[in-house]
Amino acid sequence: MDFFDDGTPGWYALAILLLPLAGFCFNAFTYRTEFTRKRGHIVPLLTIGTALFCALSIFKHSVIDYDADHAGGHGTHAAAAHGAPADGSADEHASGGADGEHGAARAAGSLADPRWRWSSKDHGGSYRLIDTGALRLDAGIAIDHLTATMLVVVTLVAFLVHLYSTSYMHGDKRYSRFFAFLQLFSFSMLGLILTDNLLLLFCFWELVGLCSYFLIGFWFENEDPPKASMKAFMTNRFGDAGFLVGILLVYRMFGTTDLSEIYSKMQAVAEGSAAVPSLFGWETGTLLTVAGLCLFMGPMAKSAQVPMHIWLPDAMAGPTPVSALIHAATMVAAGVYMVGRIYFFFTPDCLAFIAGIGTVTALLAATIGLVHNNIKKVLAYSTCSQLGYMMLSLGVGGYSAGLFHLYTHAFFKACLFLGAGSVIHSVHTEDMREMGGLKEKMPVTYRTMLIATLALAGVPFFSGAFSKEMIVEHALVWGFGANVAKLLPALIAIGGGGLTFFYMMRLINLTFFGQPRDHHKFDHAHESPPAMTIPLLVLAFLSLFSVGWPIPLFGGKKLPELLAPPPALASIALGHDEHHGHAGFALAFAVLVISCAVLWVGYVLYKRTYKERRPGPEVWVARFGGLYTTVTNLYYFDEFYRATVVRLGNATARVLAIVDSKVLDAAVNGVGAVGQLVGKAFALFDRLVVDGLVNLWWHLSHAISKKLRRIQTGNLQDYLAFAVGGMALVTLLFLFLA
Amino acid sequence: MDHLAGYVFIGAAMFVLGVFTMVTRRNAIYVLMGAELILNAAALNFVAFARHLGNRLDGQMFAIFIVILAAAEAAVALGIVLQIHHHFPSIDVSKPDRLGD
Amino acid sequence: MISTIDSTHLLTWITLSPLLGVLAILFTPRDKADVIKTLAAAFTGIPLVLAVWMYVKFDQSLPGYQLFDDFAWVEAFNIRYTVGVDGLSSPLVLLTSILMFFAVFSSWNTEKGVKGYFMLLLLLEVGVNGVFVSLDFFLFYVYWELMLLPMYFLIGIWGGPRREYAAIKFFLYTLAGSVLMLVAMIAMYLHSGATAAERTFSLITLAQRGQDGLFANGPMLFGMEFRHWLFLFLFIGFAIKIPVFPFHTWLPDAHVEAPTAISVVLAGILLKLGGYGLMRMNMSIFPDVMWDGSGPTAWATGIAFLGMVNCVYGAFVAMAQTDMKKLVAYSSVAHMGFVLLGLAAMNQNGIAGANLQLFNHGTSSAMLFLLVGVIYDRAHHREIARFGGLASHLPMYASLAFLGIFTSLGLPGLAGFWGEALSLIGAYQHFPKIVLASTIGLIVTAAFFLMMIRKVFFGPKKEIYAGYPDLTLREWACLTPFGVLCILLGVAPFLLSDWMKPSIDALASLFGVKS
Amino acid sequence: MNLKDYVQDLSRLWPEIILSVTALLALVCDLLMKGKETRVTGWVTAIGVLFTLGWVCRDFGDADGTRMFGMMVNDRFAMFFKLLITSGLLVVTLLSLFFRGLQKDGVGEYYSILVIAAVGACFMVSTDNLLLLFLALETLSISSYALAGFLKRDLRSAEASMKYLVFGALSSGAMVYGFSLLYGFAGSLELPQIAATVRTLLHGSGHGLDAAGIGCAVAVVLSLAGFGYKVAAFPFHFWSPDVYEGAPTPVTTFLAVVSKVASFGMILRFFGGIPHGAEGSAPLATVIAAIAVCSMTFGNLAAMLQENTKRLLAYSSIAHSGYLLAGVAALVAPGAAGAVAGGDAHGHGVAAALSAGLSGGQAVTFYAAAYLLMNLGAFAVVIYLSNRFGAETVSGLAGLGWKAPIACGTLVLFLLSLTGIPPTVGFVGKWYLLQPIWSKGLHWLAVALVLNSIVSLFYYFRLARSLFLKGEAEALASPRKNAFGAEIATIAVALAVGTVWFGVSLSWLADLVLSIRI
Repeated sequence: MDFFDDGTPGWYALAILLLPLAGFCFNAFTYRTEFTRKRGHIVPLLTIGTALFCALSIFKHSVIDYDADHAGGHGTHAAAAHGAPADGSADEHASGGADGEHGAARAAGSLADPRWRWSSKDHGGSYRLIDTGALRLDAGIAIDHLTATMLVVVTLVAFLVHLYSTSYMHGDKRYSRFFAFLQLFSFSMLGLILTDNLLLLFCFWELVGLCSYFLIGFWFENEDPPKASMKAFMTNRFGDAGFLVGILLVYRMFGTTDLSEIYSKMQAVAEGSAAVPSLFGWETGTLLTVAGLCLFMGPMAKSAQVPMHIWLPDAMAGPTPVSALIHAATMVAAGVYMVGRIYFFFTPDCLAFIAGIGTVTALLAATIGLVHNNIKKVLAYSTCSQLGYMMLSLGVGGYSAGLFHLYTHAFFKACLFLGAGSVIHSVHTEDMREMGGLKEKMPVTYRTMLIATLALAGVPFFSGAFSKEMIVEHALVWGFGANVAKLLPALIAIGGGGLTFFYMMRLINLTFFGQPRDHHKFDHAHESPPAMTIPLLVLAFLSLFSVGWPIPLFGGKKLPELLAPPPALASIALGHDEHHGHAGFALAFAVLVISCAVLWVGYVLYKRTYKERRPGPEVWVARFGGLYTTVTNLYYFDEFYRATVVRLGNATARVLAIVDSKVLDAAVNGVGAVGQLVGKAFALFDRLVVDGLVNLWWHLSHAISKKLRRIQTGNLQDYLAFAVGGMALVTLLFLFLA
Repeated sequence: MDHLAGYVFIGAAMFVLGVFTMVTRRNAIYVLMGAELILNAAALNFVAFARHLGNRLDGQMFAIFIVILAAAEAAVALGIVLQIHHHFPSIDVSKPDRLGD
Repeated sequence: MISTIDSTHLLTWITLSPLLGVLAILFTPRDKADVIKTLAAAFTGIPLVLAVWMYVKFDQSLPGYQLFDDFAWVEAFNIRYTVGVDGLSSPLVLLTSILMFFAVFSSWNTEKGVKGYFMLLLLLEVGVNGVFVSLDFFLFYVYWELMLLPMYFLIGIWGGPRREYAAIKFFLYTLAGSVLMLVAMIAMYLHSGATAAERTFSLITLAQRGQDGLFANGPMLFGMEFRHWLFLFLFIGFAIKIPVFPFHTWLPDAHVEAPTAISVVLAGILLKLGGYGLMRMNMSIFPDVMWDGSGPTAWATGIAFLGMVNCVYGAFVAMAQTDMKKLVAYSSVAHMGFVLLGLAAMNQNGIAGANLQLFNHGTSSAMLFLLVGVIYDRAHHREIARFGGLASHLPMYASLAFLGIFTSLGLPGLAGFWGEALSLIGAYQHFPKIVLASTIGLIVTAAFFLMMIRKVFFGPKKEIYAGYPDLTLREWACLTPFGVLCILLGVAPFLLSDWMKPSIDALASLFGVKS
Repeated sequence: MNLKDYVQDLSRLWPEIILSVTALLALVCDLLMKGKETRVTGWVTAIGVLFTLGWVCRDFGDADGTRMFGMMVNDRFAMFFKLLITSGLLVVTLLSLFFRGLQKDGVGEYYSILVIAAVGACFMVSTDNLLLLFLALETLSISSYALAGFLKRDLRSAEASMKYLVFGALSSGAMVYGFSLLYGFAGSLELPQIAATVRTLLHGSGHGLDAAGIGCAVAVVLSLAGFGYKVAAFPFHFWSPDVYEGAPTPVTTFLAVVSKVASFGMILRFFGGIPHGAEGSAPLATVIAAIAVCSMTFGNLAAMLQENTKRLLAYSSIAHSGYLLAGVAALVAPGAAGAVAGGDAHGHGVAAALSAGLSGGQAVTFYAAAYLLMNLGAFAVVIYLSNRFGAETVSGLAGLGWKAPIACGTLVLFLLSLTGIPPTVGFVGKWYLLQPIWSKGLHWLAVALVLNSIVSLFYYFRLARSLFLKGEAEALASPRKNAFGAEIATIAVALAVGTVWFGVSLSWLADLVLSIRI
């Protein structure tokens, strides 16, 4: 088979996938040895480093070289990429005629995906997991530009986080286990990226959730992490249930879960040469929308979109490197990645929903970020907000913009988290009110975090600016000419920039500027060791000299241009094939100006509040007390869940009743309580009714038995009388019958 | 002519009286007499039917054997009644009720 | 019909060799406990080795039964000793042999009535394996009932405080099911031919004649069709074993009171008999009751509905439990709901899912019960609320527990996922709404398991548990194989599904699925 | 009939003759021993019974259905029941030998009465004449009255025998009155003719009964009362719990097993002539089925709370009478034997019916054999436990399983068999019974029967629970010396082997039962 031939990404992809797994196994099986206990980071570092190398090779092979060779345009690539059909040497696990089908489908229509794509199945490289006859699950690897870029981002951040952790987690009693889980996470995340099958994607999806669960709960002796981890898993389980139902719908419609097969089937639907089997009597459009919405439930939970964002801030109970890797750069972005991966599948209605959710998330999370005092939680809400931006972008058709923001965000947010980790490591607190004045003591941390902050806020010439402006452009193009509501995403995207700048500068201010507010902690503060600062520097560099620059490496193109969207098959199938106009230079310039203005407003507000204190933050708080309380209480999401699920009947009254109560336990505990309640009710039912029936029967027969025994009086003449009576009765019965 | 109906009627009456005696009388001797009545009702029937069917021997034989068996039964019964009288100084059949639920 | 007789009588040996063990132990003096235990291990080891050999010998490409052994038993009634396996039964034979072998090891600490205990355990293995290999209804029934008595005593003598109640409850429930099965068996036998010579108990022939519509023209009885009565009686018999709501209440009692090894056998194997019976009897002999030629009938829908109720109800009730073992027991109820869902789907995915679920639940629930047993041996209680921080005290134990729990809650990549996913995928074809409702069960299942993890394994250390030793070698040896199976069958489910596929295709083809 | 024929016929009566001689020998032996050394008498009896048993086995194949003395039939049916009676008698004799209560002097005539009762039983199953049937039945009954009251010093024994006697007098009186009416209707004492008359008069074709029909129905019901009393069927069972409890346990065993089995032989003789081809009597079948269901339900429910083991087994035997009567109902019900009711898809005809399956009579015959085995076994262990531990109540059995595992283990097996769980003969019996019941269309009866077997599990396994589920420490009773534990246990084990053997090795039994035409 040519899977392992030179010049294909096969080997590399496999290495990327399996090396972290091997690292996990090594650490898991040797955890008792002295080496692993003390030097548990060595093997993981090696594997993830190699994976990074492989990812870069694939990136070079697939993106840089390819694009250099095919600078002519997108449309003609497909045939070339698939020019070499699989030869007959495919082993028994190969998907027999599938590639022929693909080829035909691709050549046939104009709806073919014009993007570069490498599928291991075309080269006989697949692993048949299961084959029931109706469902054949071949695990294969599919790489396109999206994937290749994502691989680099994930392996790079993962590598840096591994490196950072050697210092951050130093001395922890479960040191080697931490690395084991990091490795398992890397494996799952990379699998999620590489797989070409929706069901397998779901599998890895759950696996990353599992790793997240264990890593959030890593310090399970403490009170919060177990609760937070359970909350995270359960919230995601809700989303995953929807995801699974979506997969069931997709399978029912297309009879497959293979992404490329789904693509070609959708193609046929778009061309009108095939129909979707109906369900519940719905039309194709409704069915596709419902399926899309179900599928989107997964990303909604995983990417912490309102209203399923509640788990992410709590997840900060995990070690900070974990927050950086999983809850900022990679796993939470998996939702965005997944939406990008099946982008062709979403109908316009579905996309509008995604945009709406993204918008709400972007705004709500940003406002909470304004008031929170926990450094990690501010960053967590910021992550939420940025993920909202990405969803918004995807929803409004900004495919490349959204994914591009994913990449840039991964770097600067990881940098921020690692920087926060560095601060926490140094002052042993997460409360920003106990920090301050650390600028001098921690120069590297301060500088790198500042760069990342500027990138996050979207200050021009930092990476975030590129992606954010593209998002705003797309949102504007989407909203223009339609009703005002459709303009909201654009407005909020713009306004959100100001908010972002404000809360990030507040974070920097509280942490690094001013006078130290806790001298004891301040005195012990120190700059972190190189193992922690080097990742910071690398990530800051990437935030600064972003991939957003048109650099020669990409044949003179910007990265986002390589991430061309697939044809919107669902829209085409529904006859909505409307091409949004492309943002022109003028628009781009206008957006730039407006954004700068908003940023400036944000900066001025920040400066007036915190630098010049006219008025100071206290005044603002006093002035907008109600609003402030609402926001500090995180918009009462947790309470809302508790209230709605706990007391369905008088939900409103309950919400009002707890307005003044402090932040309570997690929503999942609320759900848990309901579950417990229902469970208890059921258990009661079990005991009273189901068992009761049995026991009733038992008691009844006992009672009858007791009664029956009475006729056995012991008195002979009673017996005789009964017998004679019996005779009479039998005679009567006889005569009655005859 | 034969008077079958009459015999059968008398037999039936004896049977019913016998049963009634057995069920209601407490004295063991009366009870046993009730049993005799029942047996004799059957014997009467047999003889009557035998005659009705043409002076058949089998029915008459049956009647004779019933009488013989009644005697045997009475012998055993009296023995048992004596025992009862020994244990419970009475021949009231409803007295012994140690056994029973 | 029966093409070739297996000259080695492999299945007969697998089934009956524990009987030799029973005899051997019978003649061992009561006070030689170690000898008795070794004998028990040896005589459960023999079927295990033979079952592995069966796995090797079994031709996975053939749809029908294989490895026949057959001779006349009662010629007057055409009762035959016919055994044979296909892709549905042979994995379960292997599972039984594995579980039984480890059940002996996990009960190594038994001190009370050792002799009786291991004799009954071996007798139980005869019954279970016998049911799986029987191809004659009469033989099937005999083996089916043979399991009752050992189980009654194993729970009743060696069980927990309420063991007497649990034992008789188990016995009564199962007997109630099986007497109805007996009636159905006799009715089917009498209906299977006009003369005594034509009548048969052969499951192969009955299935053949049933599929040809033999039972479709029976009389109406009390306003319901003959075949529906038969189907109902058989279904109740198997439903009690599975157990299906509302026949499930024997299960938590039996599981909680039974000693660890017996809980393992109960959950790991005995529940499987119900699902297996549904396939072998109800679906194979009465396909037309569940499938009307174009779609599922009300009966199939009813079964799917019961499956959904099992999933949701079982999960919710599990959530309310405070006893670890009871929680695991109710989780079994929830899990077996997927088997029903998959079977009601009557297509390749559904049946494959159900069968995978049968096997995988066998390993994962066995593992969970073993794990509960391990901690019970140390703490002498199973109250979830009283534990905490065990992950710090017993790291090895905790790791294996996590593996078992996550397998059980259907985490992808571990064995439990495939059964659930395929059952749902299969059932979705016919019963989308019911499947939607069952996803609630998925969520709640995760909730109660995580709650258990949080309360038992996480949290601050508790001093009372500080002195507990981690897994002993014996416990480790008992648990690891199941852990390996959980992972192996998670990443390579084809090992099982390929084995079953021809038989599943054959079964699905009765319901309009072309393979 | 000349002398030669007489001698010829007598030669077919060897079992009865040998039994009678044994009874005489037992009396003589007792006289010789001057009332001491009762056990010698017992052993003499046992040898005589064993000899009879051998003779029955020897002659089994020769039974060709010839009539003897114009009153008896020498067929396999009779032989089979004689086999059951004599083997049952043998076990009862041995149990009597080892029973503590009979270990005293002056009980020598016990054995001869026992054997005479068995002689009556043998005649009862082989006659087809009402007169002889009546005589045989009374021989059995009167002997049984004497046996029940045999422990003269025991108050309960006396009470038992009195109740038995008075109840028996009423019932057999009613029966013989019914016989007289039947004689009047049929004009004959021959059972086949009587059966034919009953079939004609009780056709149950839906037009109601004429005057003769009503009379016949009354006659049949009165006869049923007698039979019902003999087999302790509801509502004629009242004597049985009290008598079973009060009588010496071996006598209880005899009454519950041998006497009952023989009575079912008689019932089969009586009703066996009613079905003819596909004809039968539906109302009669329903009446018998009703009695059957009442018996089994009553027996099982009443047994649930019993403390006394013998009483518990008494109620159990009432229930088993119900099961057996269900088979009788299947026998007299119209419809081709073995055919599926209403299932005409395969063209059942009379020819098919003849070759088709098991009849109700055969099923009852087999179940009687099964009943004999398992109930003898159960009583043997009850005697064992009372002998060795003085335990006669359910709670008194607590923990004894650990002290006497073998005997108690066999008891569990017998209980399993009584419940009807494979691999025991009791299961095969139930399965035999259900076949004709179902094929004659009495589906409700079949379901009632199996549901009843679930109820029976309750109380059977109360015994098992007491024996084994209670700890050894809970055993209050300590073993006595000289309790003949080993001897009785050997008997129990032998019966247990039989219970399992006939539960597994079915082929031989199936062929044997199918070769009996009833």
